[in-house]
Amino acid sequence: MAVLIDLVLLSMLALTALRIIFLKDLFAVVMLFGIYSFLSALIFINLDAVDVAFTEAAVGAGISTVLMLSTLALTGRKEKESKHSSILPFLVVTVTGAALIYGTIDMPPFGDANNPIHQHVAPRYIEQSPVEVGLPNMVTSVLASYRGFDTLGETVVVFAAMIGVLTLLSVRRKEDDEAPDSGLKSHRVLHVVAKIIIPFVILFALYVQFHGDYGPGGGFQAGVIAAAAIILYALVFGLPMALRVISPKFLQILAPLGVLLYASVGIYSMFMGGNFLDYNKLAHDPVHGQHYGIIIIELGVGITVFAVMLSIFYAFASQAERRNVS
Amino acid sequence: MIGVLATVCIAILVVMGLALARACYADTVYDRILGVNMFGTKTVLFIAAVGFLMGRPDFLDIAIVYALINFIGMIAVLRFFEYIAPIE
Amino acid sequence: MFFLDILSGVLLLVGVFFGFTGALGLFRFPDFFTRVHAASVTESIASILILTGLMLQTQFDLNTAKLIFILLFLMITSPTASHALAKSARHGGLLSIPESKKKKENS
Amino acid sequence: MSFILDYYNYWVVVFLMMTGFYIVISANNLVKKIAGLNIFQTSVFMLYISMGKVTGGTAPIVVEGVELYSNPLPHVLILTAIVVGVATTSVGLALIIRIKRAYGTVEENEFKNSDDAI
Repeated sequence: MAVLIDLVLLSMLALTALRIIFLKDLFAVVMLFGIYSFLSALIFINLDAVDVAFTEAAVGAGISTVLMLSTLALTGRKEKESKHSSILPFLVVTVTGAALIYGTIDMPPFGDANNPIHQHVAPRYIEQSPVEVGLPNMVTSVLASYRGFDTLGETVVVFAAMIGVLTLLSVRRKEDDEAPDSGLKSHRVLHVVAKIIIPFVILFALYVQFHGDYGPGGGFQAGVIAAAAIILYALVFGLPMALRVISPKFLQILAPLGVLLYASVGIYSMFMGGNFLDYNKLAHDPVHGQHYGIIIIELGVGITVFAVMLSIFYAFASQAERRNVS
Repeated sequence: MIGVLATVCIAILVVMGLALARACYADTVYDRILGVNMFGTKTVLFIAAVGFLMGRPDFLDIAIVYALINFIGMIAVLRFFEYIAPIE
Repeated sequence: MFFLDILSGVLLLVGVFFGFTGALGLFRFPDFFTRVHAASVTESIASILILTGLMLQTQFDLNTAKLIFILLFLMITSPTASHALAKSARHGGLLSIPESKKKKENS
Repeated sequence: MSFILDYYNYWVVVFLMMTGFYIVISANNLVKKIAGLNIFQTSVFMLYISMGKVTGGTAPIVVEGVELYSNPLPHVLILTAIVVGVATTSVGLALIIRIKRAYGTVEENEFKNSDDAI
């Protein structure tokens, strides 16, 4: 049954990707790309990667689509006909694909429990992490504890991306506030519904943040969902309203704060006589120490991701609105 | 009961396929958005059903995220569609 | 328990049937507004039936609560989305079939 | 038959990867290139996750009475990669907006021409 579902989903995915090649309407490309992300998240669920599916659904389908749409609002909707022939790219792709398929034949069979990948560190994680770290969700244990240093690096990369976007695009300035803002003003029903569901979305983000130790979820996903709530607010009520609720200045303070919170746990554990990010030293009982460490660094990740995603959205959306005004 | 659940999952997959076909080959933009929206809703139902089929129904959180992102994506499409000049 | 299983099976199958008719409606109906109608109405009833059917399969614990939450969420957002879409289409100048006929006659 | 079942997942991943690759090298429009890049990226994610799957296993969240779990390590790598991926995508899109402002177009051959004119 799992194989059948897998096959159907994979073929839908292949068809969507093929259709994207031939569409000239970029608006349709972005929408099919959203479907593509949804489908790949479904495949991740089917391959037991629930945490990954969670992230892909929230980030890939949600934030990417919104960002691409706001870029399209500035760059136009139609792709121009290419004058180049498509034979050379097709040849390159076919040759590369054939080489890669030839390479897969040497790979160990799909899903075999004796594959080399399952022999090295994975058994340690699977058998020992519930004892050593004391959390049922192994992905969270590995992410936050065993590979905590790596995750710190990823958080810094996300933070760096925010700096990159903000140097390229400026967020709407105060004097532009007078500009008429259309928003979705005529949609009265939408206003009421958005007001009802936004608090629940934020509540759900908090649930994902703090329940991530026991089920799918964690800082990355929670940050994105909380940002999505504010993005929904900005979409329905217009960007100036959202800027009044959470100002870009505040976000620019919040983003480094999360990274610093993460790093300070590492520094603190060094003061307590352990290595960098050695949570065992945070409390008398090592397992309790692990719990404290993971909760704090997940909070740091959540804060950073929330701030970064939201400021990136602000930067893009204010570009789109400014162009609309002029 | 597994049989019924399997039937339900496959039927929802078929519906998703139809919605995907609508989204891929649509006459107007609005038809496309309609197809995408229907695809998203059916995905939520599919995740819920497949969790019970696989015997681990504790992943319903993902279905909630899907429902949420589907709605936000829809609003974003409508919002930015105002800015994008339609091609005719 | 046996009775609940049968009830849940019936609910699931009927729900899927409605979902399927809605998907067919996407192709069979003549213009956009009728298609929105087909999609949104069947979507609501299919979600209600399928999610209720799944609720009867749970042990009435946290999963049931999550299913209720999903159901409430879909009941609020999916008609809203359809409404907003139809309204946007209206603003965008899309005409229903009788209207476009009338316009042709006038011109 | 078992040969196909053992490898079909990887083959579809390669197909998707090549689709993304084709869009990146053949598309003229930069936004479409970014979409192609994202398709490529997602197919790499799928390759990692496919390798972590164990047949008959279940999601790596401990429940009573289950012994066989899928490998959690690829999940961790890909989870962070997705978030970083969207962050880099946003930088790319921001660059595209600046290119549009500087050259007035996002079609590759058009701004190449205007570059040559200078």
